[in-house]
Amino acid sequence: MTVNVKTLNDIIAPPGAAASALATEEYFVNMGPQHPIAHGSLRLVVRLDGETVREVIPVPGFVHRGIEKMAEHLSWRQLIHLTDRTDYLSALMNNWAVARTIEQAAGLATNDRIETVRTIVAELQRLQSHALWWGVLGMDLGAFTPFLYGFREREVISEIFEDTIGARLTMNYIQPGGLMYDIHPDFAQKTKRVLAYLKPKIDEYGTLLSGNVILQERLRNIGVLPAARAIALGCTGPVLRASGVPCDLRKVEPYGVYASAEFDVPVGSKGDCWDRYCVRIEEMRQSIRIVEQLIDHIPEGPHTTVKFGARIKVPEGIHYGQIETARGILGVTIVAGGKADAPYRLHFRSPNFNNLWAVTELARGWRIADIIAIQSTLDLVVPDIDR
Amino acid sequence: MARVKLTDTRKETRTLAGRPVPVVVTPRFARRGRLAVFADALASLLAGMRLTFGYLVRPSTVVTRQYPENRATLKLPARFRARLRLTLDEHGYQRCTACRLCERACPNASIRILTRPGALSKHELDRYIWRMDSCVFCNACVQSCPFGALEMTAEFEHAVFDRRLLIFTLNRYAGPPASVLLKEPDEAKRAAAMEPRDPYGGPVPLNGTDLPYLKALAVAPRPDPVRHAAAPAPGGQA
Amino acid sequence: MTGALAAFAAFGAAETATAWPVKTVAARAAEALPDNVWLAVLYMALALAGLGALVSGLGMGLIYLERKIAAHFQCRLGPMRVGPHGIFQTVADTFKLLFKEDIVPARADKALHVLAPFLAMTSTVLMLGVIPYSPVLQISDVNIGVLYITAVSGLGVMGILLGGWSSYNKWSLIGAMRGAAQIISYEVSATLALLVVVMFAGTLSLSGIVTSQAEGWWIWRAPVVGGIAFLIYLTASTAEINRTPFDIPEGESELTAGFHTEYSGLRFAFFFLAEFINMFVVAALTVTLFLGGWMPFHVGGANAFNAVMDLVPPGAWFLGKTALVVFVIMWFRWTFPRLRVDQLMRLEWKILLPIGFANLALGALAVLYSLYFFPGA
Amino acid sequence: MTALASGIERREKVNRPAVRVPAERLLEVAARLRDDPALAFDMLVDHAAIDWHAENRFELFYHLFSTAHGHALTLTAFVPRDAPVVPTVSRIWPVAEWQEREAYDLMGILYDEHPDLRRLFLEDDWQGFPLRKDYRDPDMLEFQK
Amino acid sequence: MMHDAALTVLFYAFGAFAILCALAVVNARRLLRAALALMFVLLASAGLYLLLGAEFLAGIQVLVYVGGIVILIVFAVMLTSASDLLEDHPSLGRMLAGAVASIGFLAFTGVVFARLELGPPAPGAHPPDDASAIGRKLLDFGAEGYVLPFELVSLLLLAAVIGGIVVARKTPPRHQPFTSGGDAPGEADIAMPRSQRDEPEGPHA
Amino acid sequence: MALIIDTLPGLAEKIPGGQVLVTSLDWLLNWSRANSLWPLSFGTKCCAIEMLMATGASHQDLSRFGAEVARNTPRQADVMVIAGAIVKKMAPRMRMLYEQMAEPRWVMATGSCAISGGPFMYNSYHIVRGADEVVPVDVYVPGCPPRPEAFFWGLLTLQRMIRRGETVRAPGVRRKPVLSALPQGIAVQDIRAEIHAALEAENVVDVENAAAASPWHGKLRQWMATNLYKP
Repeated sequence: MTVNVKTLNDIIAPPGAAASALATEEYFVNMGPQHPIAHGSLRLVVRLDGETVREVIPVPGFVHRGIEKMAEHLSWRQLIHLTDRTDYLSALMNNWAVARTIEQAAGLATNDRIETVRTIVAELQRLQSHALWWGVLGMDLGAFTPFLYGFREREVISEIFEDTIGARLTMNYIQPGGLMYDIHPDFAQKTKRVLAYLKPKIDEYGTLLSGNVILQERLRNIGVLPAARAIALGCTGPVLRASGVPCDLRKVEPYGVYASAEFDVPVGSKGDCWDRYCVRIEEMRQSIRIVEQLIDHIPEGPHTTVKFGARIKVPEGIHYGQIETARGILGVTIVAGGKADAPYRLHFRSPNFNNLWAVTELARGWRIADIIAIQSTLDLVVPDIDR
Repeated sequence: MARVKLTDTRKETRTLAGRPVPVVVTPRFARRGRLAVFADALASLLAGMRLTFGYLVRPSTVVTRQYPENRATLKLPARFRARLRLTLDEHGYQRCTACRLCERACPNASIRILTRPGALSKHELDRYIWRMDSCVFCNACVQSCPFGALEMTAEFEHAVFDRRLLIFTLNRYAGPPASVLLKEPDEAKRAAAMEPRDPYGGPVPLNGTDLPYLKALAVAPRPDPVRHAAAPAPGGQA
Repeated sequence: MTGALAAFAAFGAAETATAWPVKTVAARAAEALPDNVWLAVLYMALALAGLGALVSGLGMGLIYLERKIAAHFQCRLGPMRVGPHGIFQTVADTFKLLFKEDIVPARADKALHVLAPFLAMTSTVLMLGVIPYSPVLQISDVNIGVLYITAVSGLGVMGILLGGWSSYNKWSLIGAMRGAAQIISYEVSATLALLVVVMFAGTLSLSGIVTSQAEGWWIWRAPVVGGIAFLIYLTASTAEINRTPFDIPEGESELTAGFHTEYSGLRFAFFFLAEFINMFVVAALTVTLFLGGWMPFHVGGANAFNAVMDLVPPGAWFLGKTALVVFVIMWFRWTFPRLRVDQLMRLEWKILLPIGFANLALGALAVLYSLYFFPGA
Repeated sequence: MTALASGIERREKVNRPAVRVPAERLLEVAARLRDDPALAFDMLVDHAAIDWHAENRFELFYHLFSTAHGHALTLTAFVPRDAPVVPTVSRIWPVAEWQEREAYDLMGILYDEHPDLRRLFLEDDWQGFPLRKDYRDPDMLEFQK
Repeated sequence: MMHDAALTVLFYAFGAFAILCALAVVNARRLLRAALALMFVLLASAGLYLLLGAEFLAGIQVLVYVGGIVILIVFAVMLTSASDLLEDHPSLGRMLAGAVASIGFLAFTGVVFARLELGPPAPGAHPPDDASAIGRKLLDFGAEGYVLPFELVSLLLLAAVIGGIVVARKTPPRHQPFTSGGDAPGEADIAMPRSQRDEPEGPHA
Repeated sequence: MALIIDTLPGLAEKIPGGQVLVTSLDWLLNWSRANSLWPLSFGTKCCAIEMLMATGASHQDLSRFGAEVARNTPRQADVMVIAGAIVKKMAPRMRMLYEQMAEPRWVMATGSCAISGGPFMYNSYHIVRGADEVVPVDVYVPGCPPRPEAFFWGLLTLQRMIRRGETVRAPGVRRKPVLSALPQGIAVQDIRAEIHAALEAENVVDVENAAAASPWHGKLRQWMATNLYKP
């Protein structure tokens, strides 16, 4: 039995390929690792025929830091900070995914206040993440102004986080058994103010970008991902929902206080870039709806149920937990050895990792410019892919 | 305005995994005449231009905070984490007892506590070394401290030309904590026990590897690195 | 083919009697030449110096303006820290680029790489020379002005093509090919729109076209035709100067920086400057052709009204109108996303070109049957 | 689960339904899991490997999910450490192609008949598989609490 | 006086530049440089036309030859290959053949020029130099007019354009923007979620 | 332009008043460079959001410094803003980008990851512990990630450095503040008082004045004369 292991060169420059410059119509270009299209640092090797894409070979790993290996050396509490640095745009949701898995495994209980606050900050972050995505999509498609509008909204939400959490990006806020701090006294009031500010802004997005004929033509019918294919490729989150599958963990296996909140799952009908765009815009509205329902009813209680110094005992075994982040299902597999205050093995099922590979299918046959539309609507965060 | 309005959503209930899931189906494009499409296209462009123009002519929409100019009035959130400090009590004595809980809580060894035998106590703080260059500002040290000796402050202006300057000695003096000092009634003895420390004191490392104090932490390369031997070579191994 | 069309447009051209004292610098120099050679030389030197000052001043001014306007579109302030409100920002940028290392990639075609930015710049500067800024401020009034403009703007393409090709970089090459294809395509539409005005004015000379608008600007004097031609010209020339939404040759998110990816320092500055001055040229041409150039807003016969309008000097009219068009082009850029390359081509060949042809035919009919305002003038 | 043939047993200590299959029967079981309409595990949520160094074997786990029924299952299989070869399931779940590449890259699991078995994150000439417990890297600073 | 002297200097300058660039066209080893040199030849001859007072011709020369033909050549060169396209050193036979051909051509031109009588044009035979006169001639139906050749040429060009489109068109475009169609009905069916199917509930995790 | 900078000053200094000319040229050079720092966005990770995007966004507005012209091609960039972790796979690419930048070029390392490897300093097999192992870094902006304001502070620091920096008399020689210029042999503690004072004052060590006021004046002068302005 022989297993053939290849290298990238076998694909790009297979031995024996014609070396003649005049004989080839197709050529390779490198998008990335430092290319404006590569949000972060992803390398796309693109085989082109003129402007038409023949093949896309993603080469990740330019921010591979070995987080899974590092986690094996860190205690249950310490490894939370690593999750901030995978999908940094949904850091709180990542925190929550790991914290929740540890809580489930170790049998730690939380209270309603903790869960409500977690839900609120997670939804705020989803809003923030989508606002940023919207702006970056605009920039990718050549409109710089939406980028700044998107960031303007992000900044407004960041202010809430700065007050309560004390950080803008790498939160480390949701910890096993509780929260790092209790919410800031102004939290509810400020959040309501921000929501009131955001609602008309989302309509503005419609005027500026969504309604724009150029954007619509750049997105409509581009990169169609049928539902069956999306499932087979393991896509989750807005990408899967845009294909028409209402798969949202917040509904399918509700965590936090999502069960008590009333909201709809936005789904698309075709699975093209336009649907992915609309689903995210609609998700922003739904997030606002969720937060509005919860913000006035944060129950009283302590902000943590486990003392910081207390040792968390996770029983031996494989523990899997998952959460719906802004980009899809983040699954955390914890393999506990039983005794040590550290995981024996930690594995992240990152939503971006699976969504990335849809590029290879979606971009084929389109133009260079469409890769950008496709990649932008997949909303990839590269450090989450690389881990 | 355009061929599709984002608010034209349709509510439905679908089932997934045996549960009803209320969904909003996002809008698709309507079939329109060629001329209507053209008119819509123009209208959509104009609508966008109107929006941006509205921002241009309303200076009140400018949200920029002018940082270096607004330094005097800049108010940062109290919880913002940008610099670690050792707190002092009301007498100006440090609270840190050199118990090393923070050192243990730190996920990437950015804190190193050096102790020495003291005159008033068996064991007292010599240097509290904090590596700002590698700190992740996760607040674990502050949370772990049972004495409230640590705090994160929002000072953020620390840009330097040399990385070595990001390694601080946090304690103002080497010596026992307030709890011990206050037991000693003699002022002179107290003062003698407090040897001043400078933030930039001590030789500082460039790379994390050549800091003598930190050597104990870094279990540097094992004697026989098996990296090249044990792994099966990539390519055609059974 | 466009040349033949121009000939067609020139058909029926008549000497336009002008009430305005148009006197170009070249004309003064020619006048002075037999008597006083040095005066002629002085005139030419002044013209050249003026052109140089115009290029640098305009370039820096426009870049500063663009940055400020962009900033305010986006709820921010723009350059603030170099001089009051950052007015010296582009000065700093210019000197920085001047003192920066010029890199020619090792495998580049050195001669062409060096030449390309100058070609791009030359075509722009050549165009500045024939624009009538005011009745007395025009360097040379070529009697085939419109044809000259069309011909010279074609040279700029060579700059882009050679710059992209000589860089030995795939992104540059793709950008250059895109740019050339785009510019050549849109030139057709732009020319078609130009021809409408040439037909109405009955002259190819730019100052002739301006004076032909003494009774009213072509955009409204030639009822629908003028408006459509104006829109086509604005769109097509925005595409010709590679501005968003047509900035495909340097589409930042796709091609890193397009044809000038490998350019640095002074030579990059030339491309950069050429882009902005091109914007001015396009705006100035739009104004000259459709909005009356330096001609105040006149309504044929309404002499009292016209007299009031004449109080504002023609140079100010020209500047004001040009600034407006420049602003509109900037406005486009800071509002719209970028088109895809095939959509761009489709827009040109399937939408603008047919409309342009139909418009030209309509215009011909209008000229033939004098179906425009104040035909007697 | 009991309907499947022998050799398949319950994997204990997993917080969701889990079965262990012999590595050589992996493909057959996987195909059945996907195609059986009552099971219909159409999504491979996650796949990775655990290095049980002390026991000298790797454990591969496959988290499955059925979007039709909403049920989940974890499939695990042991492979010996010195010959970590398993059949690829990338023909059953296309996403496995990349998840397996990751497992190859970091853990050194070799997937038989994998269409494109390459390093994923690390450079092609990287030596060793870093997630293995006995991996040592001379550049790596280690500290253990 | 000054004027004429300046014109003479300019004439020789343009002429010399044209000849130099023409030499560069045949001698350049890179095709693209040759194309560029060709562009300068054409520009220099446009300059000569200007000196002769034929402004319209000069304009058309630049527009058509520089703006059209040269760019076409450059396009063709670039599309053939992205490499730097060095010409081979010609073989001896080719060089000989080239020498014979050019000497023959030179002799022929010499003979032709020797027979011509060069001198100032006759007063009546001056070609029309302003655009409107050219326009009139082009669209003149009379014996002096060129309307037939003009129309023939435009037909020819049209045929060439259509032929070019036919040759260049490879595949029909997949996506038609700016069309009236919405999403075709039934397309959404492809994306019918599997969860929509009525299937018995399975065991839960 | 190499001509202007390399040859001209030598000639100009000889003519009467040449000194003034060269000095004002120095001033112009450094002023224009300091005020026109076009960043090359080298963002790999979270810091990219804060350093390269949030700073440019409306609330912070990098364009106030004239630095919003983010170039995607290294040829046109002046300062490489390294935002995020550098791993072994990226390091050669980063070096290449740095080498493709046109002189004069500066590098800012922002955030713990770029400064030292930060969160991934230990136990990571793929991290490069500090961008300065790959490219020379001029300014370090600590934080994880730093606030956008902290980035501005870093930018101001860099600007101050540039203003005092280059001179046409010695092209290519960068005048850096004392600490960077210190040889490895001199322990920091030896001059910590001076450094401390200077840091308190404006976070920049003024080469001339700080050295002149210190007992280390002679030693430092000598060292600078031998090392810094070496032809």
